[in-house]
Amino acid sequence: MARIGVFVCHCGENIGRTVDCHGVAEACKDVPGVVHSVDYKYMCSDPGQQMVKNAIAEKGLTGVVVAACSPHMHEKTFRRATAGAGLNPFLCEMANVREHCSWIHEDREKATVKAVDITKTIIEKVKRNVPLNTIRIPVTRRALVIGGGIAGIQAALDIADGGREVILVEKGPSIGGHMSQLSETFPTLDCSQCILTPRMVEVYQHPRIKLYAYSEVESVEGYIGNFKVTVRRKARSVDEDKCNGCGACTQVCPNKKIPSEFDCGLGKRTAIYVPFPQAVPNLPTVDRNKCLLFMNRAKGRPDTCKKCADACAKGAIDFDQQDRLVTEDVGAIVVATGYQLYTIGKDQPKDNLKGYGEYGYGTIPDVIDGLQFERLASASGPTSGKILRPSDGKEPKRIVFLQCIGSRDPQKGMEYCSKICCMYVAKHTMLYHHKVHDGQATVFYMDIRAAGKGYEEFSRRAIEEEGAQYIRGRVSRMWREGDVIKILGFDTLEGEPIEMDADMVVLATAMRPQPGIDALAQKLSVSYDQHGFINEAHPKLRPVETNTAGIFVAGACQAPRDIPDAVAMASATASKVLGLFANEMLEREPTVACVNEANCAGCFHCERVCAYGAVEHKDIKDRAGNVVRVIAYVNPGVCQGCGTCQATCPSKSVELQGFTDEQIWGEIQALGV
Amino acid sequence: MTELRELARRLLSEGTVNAVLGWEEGPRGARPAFVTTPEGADTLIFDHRCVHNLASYLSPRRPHLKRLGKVAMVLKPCDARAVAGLIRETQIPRDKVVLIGVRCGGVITDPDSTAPLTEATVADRCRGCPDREGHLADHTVGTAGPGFAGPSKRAQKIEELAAAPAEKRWAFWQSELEKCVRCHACRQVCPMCYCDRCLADKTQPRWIESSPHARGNMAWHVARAMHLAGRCVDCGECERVCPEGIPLGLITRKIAQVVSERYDFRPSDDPAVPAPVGTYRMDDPQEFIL
Amino acid sequence: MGSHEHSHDHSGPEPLAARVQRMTGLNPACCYQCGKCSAGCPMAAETTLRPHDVMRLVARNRLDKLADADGLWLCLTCETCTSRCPNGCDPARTMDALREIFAAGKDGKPPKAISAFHKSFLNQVRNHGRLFEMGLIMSYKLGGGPMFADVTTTPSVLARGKLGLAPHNVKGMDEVRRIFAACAEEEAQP
Amino acid sequence: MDATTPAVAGGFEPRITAFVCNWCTYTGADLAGTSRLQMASNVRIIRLPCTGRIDPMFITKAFERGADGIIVSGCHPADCHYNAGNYHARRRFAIFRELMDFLGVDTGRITFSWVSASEGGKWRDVVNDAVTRVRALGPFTDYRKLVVDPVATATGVVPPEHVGKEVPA
Repeated sequence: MARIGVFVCHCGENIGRTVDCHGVAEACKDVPGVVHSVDYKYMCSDPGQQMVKNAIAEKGLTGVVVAACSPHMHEKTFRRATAGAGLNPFLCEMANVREHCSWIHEDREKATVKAVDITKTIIEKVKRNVPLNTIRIPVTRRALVIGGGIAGIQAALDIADGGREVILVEKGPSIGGHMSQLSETFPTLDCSQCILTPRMVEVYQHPRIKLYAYSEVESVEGYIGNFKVTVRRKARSVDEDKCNGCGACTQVCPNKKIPSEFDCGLGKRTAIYVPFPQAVPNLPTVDRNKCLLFMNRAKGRPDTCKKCADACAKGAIDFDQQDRLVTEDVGAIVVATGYQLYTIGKDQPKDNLKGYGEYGYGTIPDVIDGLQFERLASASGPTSGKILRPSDGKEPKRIVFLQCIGSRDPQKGMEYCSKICCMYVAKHTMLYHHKVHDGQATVFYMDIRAAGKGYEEFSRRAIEEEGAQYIRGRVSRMWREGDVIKILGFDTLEGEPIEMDADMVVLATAMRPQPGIDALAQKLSVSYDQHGFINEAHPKLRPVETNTAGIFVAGACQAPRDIPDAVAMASATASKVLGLFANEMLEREPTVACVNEANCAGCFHCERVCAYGAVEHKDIKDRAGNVVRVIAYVNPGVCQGCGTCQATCPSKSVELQGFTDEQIWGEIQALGV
Repeated sequence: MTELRELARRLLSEGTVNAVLGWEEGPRGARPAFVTTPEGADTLIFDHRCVHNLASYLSPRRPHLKRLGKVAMVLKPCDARAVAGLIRETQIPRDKVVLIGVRCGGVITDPDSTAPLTEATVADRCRGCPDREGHLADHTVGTAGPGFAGPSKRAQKIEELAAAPAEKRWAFWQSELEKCVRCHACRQVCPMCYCDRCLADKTQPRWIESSPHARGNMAWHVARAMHLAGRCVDCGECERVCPEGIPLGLITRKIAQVVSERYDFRPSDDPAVPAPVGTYRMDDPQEFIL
Repeated sequence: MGSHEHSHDHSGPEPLAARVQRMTGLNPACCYQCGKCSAGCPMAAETTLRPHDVMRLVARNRLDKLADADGLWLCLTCETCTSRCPNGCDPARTMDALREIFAAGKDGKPPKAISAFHKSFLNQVRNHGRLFEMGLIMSYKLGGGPMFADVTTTPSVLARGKLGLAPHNVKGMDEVRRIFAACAEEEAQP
Repeated sequence: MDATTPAVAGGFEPRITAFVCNWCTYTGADLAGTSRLQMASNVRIIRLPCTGRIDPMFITKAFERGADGIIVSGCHPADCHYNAGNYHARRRFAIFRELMDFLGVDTGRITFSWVSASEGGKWRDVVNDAVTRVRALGPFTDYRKLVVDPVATATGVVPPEHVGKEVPA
């Protein structure tokens, strides 16, 4: 038989003014199972908590109801007090008669009636509470970082410097990400590679970082503290242990006309290649789609070209190398897969994007995107840092930048702002004016969003001191006449259409998450928005956590981010990971689902609705060891306690602890006439 | 029919299966049959009186078949949806059953009827049914009639009810549901109701009062409708077996309409197609939410 | 970093913004079109070009559009715009510079009546060291001002002695002449 | 006065049971409290972790127990603390609502809303709207009348001692 104690708090005047607290305590005395019901001015005070503890000891309470403020306020306080008196803390619940009653009603009579109702529902709930124990799970104190751009590099270094091992997985042949492609960085105009490459080398040399470049995450199993990750190490066709990075192989490769990904198609590379001189690891990779030997093999012809293998003094070229799968145990995962630009070319239909035919991207050679401009401006780029237009290699004297291409455009692109374009366009105009002294840069913009330290000053400098012409308005159409690009726009400040000529046009295209982010997110059971950006657990208060415990997010895979943002997020994930790794075991609230094995029919509706992949299949065997039934099992380490499974279960064979059907039923009964 | 019998005989004599589940002629019309010998295959029939959904025999709640070993089942196109549902919901492994599809042009309502299959006698669920054969089947036999296009009487009744004021609908359903004796035949016959222990039998807490009175009846039929939402294969068995003649098909059909209109979903005979309840789209309509 | 000289187009005439910057020492590119100047301008409701419009047109090298507009000439030079500007743009000084450019006559002319008024006004000051209203009226109307406007009010104004018939020169006419000479000399310099 | 009956000074006061999620609507209702937003006192909140946890059975049971109206409220789309509980609830209750309508229950009695943790004002409006609407619809005696006595149900005559009484065992 339940022995419930009810403690009604006046909260000074806060509750007492509109609720007859003594009356509530008296009314609750008549509820079956209530053996103790009192009111007090401040239940959360030390004497108030002592009242609870004393009553538990003296009256042998089996449950505690504190009618006071919101459980979000003081549930922890009173559960601690309850535990202090030797009663299981989960036998204590709060009835919210302040936020949900005294503060929102003026009529004392009505408020008192409601307070009694509220308290009675919780009394009925607590009668059906059972003791629960905090869940303790062991933690593997190693982290996986997915993505080797600046965010991934920063996260890996911070975690490794914090004393924990890190596996860094990078899809491409080298780490460095988009930042390695940039010329200078806003708002300081320091050289991107100069600040990045030391960090890349640090990653490579760090004793606690294991770098898997040219690798991808194949599958992820497990849960917070206990992930098992399979990584596909794609075949480079080069033996990493033998290669000394001399580069002789790339010199002799006959196929030299392959558009370089690193140079955004503006430069060329060979079929066996190192993407850029500072690549880490400094290993060549054979592009099997472009290598003559592999192209011949695909057609069933014998191997002819082996020039790279012949040139290699170390015998490191291995045309028969296969992909390898390696498995790693980790306790936490940082997702830092970065971004791609809205490509205005032919691959749009796949993504349901309509593209921008009106700008002639892909047909007019001198219409390029922001990253291509970075490569033109970069000293390591295809033009050695000279601004030369792709069509005829001439220096453009009139250059036009279009902002918000694909951004803030729900019709053809993304409704969001890509955040970095205002700044990098301002930077581009400066780089251009520094390099082409008699040139004129013009920018079409909608707003200038320069929110960041030194950002507004930077963009004003581009206009006020460096002479960039800013025209507010979007461009309607561009076409080519001779070697001139005609631009039709509108100057909304002057209220007039504008027709102007340009020698080159740079489109500041929208930032989008990397292709394949959805597949990765599904492997990780983390949610992503309609654009594919990974959802954070809370936009304000948990910005680098995902809703899946133990998985964190950094950089532009979460939303458009610039370098300072990405680095700050990465360091934040590192602090979260190191916090998680501070103890060998981690503790979780026991609000998790639990399957009634006798009743479960094994329909796995629960599995379908579980957003966390917490439901597993469990074999029920007879004495001979034959599987007689397969039923659901909820892994308490993974379950987050939403209870969707229970509402979905047709036979109610899964129960959410702390919110069982019995408890809810009790509450509904209590409200009955 | 010869084709069906020959196939069944072959499967049994070759030992591919230990039993064939189909229909035979019984004293009161067509009835389900378990055939375990090659000779027995000659008793198998299939015609417009074979209304029973045999898929419910595959449900793990009915272990009879399982004890016989591997079985073959004769399958109407509509029954294929039920089998697909059981596969989808992990109740039977696909490789544990051989499916003999029969081409179908509609059935009548009562297996004991001698009436021919006509526009007047055809079961309401067959009106407008586009499926002449089940895609899930391993073998497909027979020939199909053209099917029936005529207007569905249930759909008309649903429209009529929808047009009436809420009090009229309430009165209609109260008068129907008060007849329910809670025999649970609707549950027993339903191929998609396979829980070992039904919610209606649970006592802690008792969401659904078990004795036959208006309140418990309401709760039961609401629960049943919700559990079948997006899962009901419209085999019509619940309504056929109801001893009180409650038009249960109206409820399941109504829910199927809702699911079809809101989520563009029709019960599929492809086990890989997920049911609409248990999945979602971020842009699902939510006009009813403030 | 000081003002960074840009002459982007060597072949064509000097851009207006550069010209204004040379005349005023102010950078028209500093205007970020917040409109606070026009919000405070007492003449904003009367003109088609408000101070921020003028700033924008200077930055965009739109001499043509500025030449057609009345705003420059209706400006009272009260300098509210300048005192309000958050970015130190000084629209009042900019408009002064533009008036100078147009008054010079090469890039378009001020509206006839306004020009006549300005000239008459300055002539009065040049000749008398102060304003001689009757002289101003005569000179303005003969120079192109609206001939018969306000004529009907003249008798009553005269009757109450509000309009002197003869000019009164100030004492320091020599100084006035020297000021005008100095200005003319400065203007003559390239 | 029976403390569990809402005050009935001058007319019918509806009893409304609200099933709300812990993270958005419950917190939004907390915010309404801390902001001292005054609202009708007819609503009793039952806190659940997520709208995904809310079973249609809760609603039928609440009606059986005498509720005149129901509110179900949770996180806006894409805001669910548990990623997708609200999406599952949205489908479940879209169907449930149509079923109720088909069975003749006035859907004005069942309110669904998304109220975020920052929408204290919206919660007040949802509460006041629901109370006004249900007050206009009157007491939900139709459902409460569904009693255990088969004679009463068959004849439609409900013995007064049965009205609103618990089912005898």
